[in-house]
Amino acid sequence: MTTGWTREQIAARTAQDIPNGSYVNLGIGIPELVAKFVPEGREFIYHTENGLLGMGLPPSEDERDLDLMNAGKKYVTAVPGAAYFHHADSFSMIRGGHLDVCVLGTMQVAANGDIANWSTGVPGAIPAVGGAMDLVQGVKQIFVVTQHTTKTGEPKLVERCSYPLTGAGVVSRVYTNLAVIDITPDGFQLVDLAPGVSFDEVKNKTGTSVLPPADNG
Amino acid sequence: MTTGWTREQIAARTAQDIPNGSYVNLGIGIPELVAKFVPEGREFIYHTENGLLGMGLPPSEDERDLDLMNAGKKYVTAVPGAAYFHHADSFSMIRGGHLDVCVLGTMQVAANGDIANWSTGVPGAIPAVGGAMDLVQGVKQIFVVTQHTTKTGEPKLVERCSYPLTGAGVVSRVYTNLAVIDITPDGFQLVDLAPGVSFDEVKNKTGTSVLPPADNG
Amino acid sequence: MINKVCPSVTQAVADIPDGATVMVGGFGASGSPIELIHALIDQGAKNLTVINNNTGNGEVGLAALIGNAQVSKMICSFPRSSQSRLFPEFYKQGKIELDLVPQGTLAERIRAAGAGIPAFYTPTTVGTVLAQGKEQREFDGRTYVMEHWLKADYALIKCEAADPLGNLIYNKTARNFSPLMCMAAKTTIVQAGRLVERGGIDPEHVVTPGIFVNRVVEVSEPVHEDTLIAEGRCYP
Amino acid sequence: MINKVCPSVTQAVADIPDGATVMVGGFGASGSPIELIHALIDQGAKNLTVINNNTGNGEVGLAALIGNAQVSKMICSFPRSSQSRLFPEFYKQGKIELDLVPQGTLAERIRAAGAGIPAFYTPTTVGTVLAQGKEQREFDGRTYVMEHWLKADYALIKCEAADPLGNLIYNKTARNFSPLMCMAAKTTIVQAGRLVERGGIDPEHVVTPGIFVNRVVEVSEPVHEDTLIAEGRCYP
Repeated sequence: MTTGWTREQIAARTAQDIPNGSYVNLGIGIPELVAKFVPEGREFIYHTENGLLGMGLPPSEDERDLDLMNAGKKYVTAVPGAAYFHHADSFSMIRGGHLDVCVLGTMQVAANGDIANWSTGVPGAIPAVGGAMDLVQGVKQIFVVTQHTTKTGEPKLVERCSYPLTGAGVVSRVYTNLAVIDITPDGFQLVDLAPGVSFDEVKNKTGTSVLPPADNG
Repeated sequence: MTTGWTREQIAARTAQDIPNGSYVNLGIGIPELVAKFVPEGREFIYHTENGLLGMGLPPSEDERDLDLMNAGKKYVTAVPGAAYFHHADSFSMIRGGHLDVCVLGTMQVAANGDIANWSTGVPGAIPAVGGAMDLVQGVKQIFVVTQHTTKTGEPKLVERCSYPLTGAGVVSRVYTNLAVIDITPDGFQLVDLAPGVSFDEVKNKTGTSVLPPADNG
Repeated sequence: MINKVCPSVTQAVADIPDGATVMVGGFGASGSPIELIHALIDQGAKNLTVINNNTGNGEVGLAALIGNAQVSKMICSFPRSSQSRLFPEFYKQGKIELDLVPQGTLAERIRAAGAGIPAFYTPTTVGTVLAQGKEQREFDGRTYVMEHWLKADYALIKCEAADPLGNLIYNKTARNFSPLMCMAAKTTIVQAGRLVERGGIDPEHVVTPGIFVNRVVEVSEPVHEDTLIAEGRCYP
Repeated sequence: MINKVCPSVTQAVADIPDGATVMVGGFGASGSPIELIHALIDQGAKNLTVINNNTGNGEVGLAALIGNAQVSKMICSFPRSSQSRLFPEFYKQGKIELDLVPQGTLAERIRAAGAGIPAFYTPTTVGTVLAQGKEQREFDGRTYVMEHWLKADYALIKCEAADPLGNLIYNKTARNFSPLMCMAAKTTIVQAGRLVERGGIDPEHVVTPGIFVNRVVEVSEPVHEDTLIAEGRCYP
């Protein structure tokens, strides 16, 4: 039985929380799909670390320029009103707090907002960090999108990360196939449930406690 | 009786010591005249702090652009091959050690290479430093051009500066109306005498000892 | 669609409160956003801290803002100039505070604010009175001074052309501090000589990307400080 | 007249000695100066420290330089990629050292070297293993890590067009680290897709001013790493 959101639906749900006019950096994987689900009447401007603000869709074969790629090294296009710049300017946008939202995938996210998405810490593995540690420290809001559990059913939302951290206390909100969950000073707190998913299921599949939704009445 | 070099001759003598292809920043006053005396077969590229590499001559009335000025706020032109940039890039050129020569006027220069050219330290005077402290720390060679003494006959080449310093131990060589003098670990050392000037006159008009020229035999 | 265009300089500066820190682009007359400054004079915010390389000339633009007793503190590298009269007058009367910062340090501190760098080291001012009281430290055998970022609430900027996203290009040496100030202010307000359509600036030629800009007003024939002074003009 | 044009890539890289630190422009395949790297392979300098965001792909360009056992240390942010085979092989055999630097810190450290800033503070890596052993400090209640400048003896750079003074423009995201590396290396060597006459680049559009460039070689139809890999090419 399938319950909850698909990858596309997670992305669409995430896009709902991004205000019009936001400057957005999308990580690889589900985060990339967010660009497909921009709500009616809104526009986001996409930043890619390698020096482009105003990233557009992948090019057709004809319009491909081998020098125009995104941070994931895939060919992209530039929208009207785009700008190119060098890496120090690009990371000034990130580290100077100018980007509004960064949407990232993860291996683990903790109830205190810690995120671990760059290394399993396995000895001998080749570490590779890219711009992840810059993004989580610099962007105003860090949204994590992820399956609620690993393929083997282990929780990815945990009390404390066991993998090496990308950043400590940096995540605002988590979007999974089961739910939307805020990081609050008191830990995880439910915002939304995916269709057909119960709060109990979310609690069972989370590695630590999850608070019920805030009473906004 | 006039002895020694005119302002123009001081500038011309200074220009002789600047190698072909140098990136040069010229201060206000006699330093500006250096640009008139570039030796045959050489080319210097002029930098102005306010964001231009490849500064050219003052414009005619017709070609004047009110937005194109030098650090002294005089209208200038740009030569073919010039580049405009912002202030952080401009001072990266200065502070990153990319400029070869800076020619500055001064109030005092000391035997240890200290220079004082920004403030008399008089209480109540409005201090103004501009880019002088950046230039003296960043440019590879600091040449000072100055009259040997003040209008009232006091030495400007001194044992230690009495005015507040612009920079400590930064000057390479001093060009005056009487002589060219190096700053060495042992203090001032004569390089050249202006026509009709004796070493004794130079010594008498200098506020501390001056060594005879190095024996290059 | 994103559109940062604001209909008038009056509206563009309307929310600047008393006590704000305001960066003003320009180096002397070149790049000075005269119309925005005059709108700020009309608006009347007081007790401002202003960051600019200089302190204005004659009785227009930045000098007029000082003359109108709206500025309680100037942060600049060169407060004297041949036609600067109002700042010296206010300074000598103790009506305005001065924080003197070397030009390169001023530029780098502003850039640091925009780039998220709270502090950095520079050799500039080492051995001088301007280094007194500052932390010093050796790297590779040379002494450096620690300098902090310099942020602002607002930046008032003049550019040659802008698009509705806030992408900017400048004219010649009118560029100077402006791209840095755009990065360092919470709210960046730009007067553009030309407003072009989106895509009207080649992405390779953009100097200030729109992410650093909040409001754009077209001022299609901007006055120039030098011209106003030559004409003996005063503001208001 | 100043003329930085060099007749061949062979001559341009001839003096790079064993043990040199070499910055290589490019982000993945985009902006990678393949012809200069291949000339360096032909030249044979050993024991190089190479600074690049990645570690090359396939068996051409930077990967081939590593494969030719000329690189003893890589400083980079992302040494893994889908088509990176040679670096992992050398790394696992202990034949090459890795200094992993976050991408923004890498860019800023290179810029700092060019700007004369020996050290600066950044929040990047705070709370992670990459901050271990680094000096940390609080500013305005937040913790930052101190990072040092990163200099090089040489930079190998690819650009779209250059003039004889070394003024450069780039193509799209091929710009990436290159303008920073031009500032940070003692000797900057550039391969330009087009050599234009002096004045052939609008002064408003220059990205790298010539002061940061030492040698320019025209490589008018540069190969692209992605194309070479798609064709299954190896170098030498």
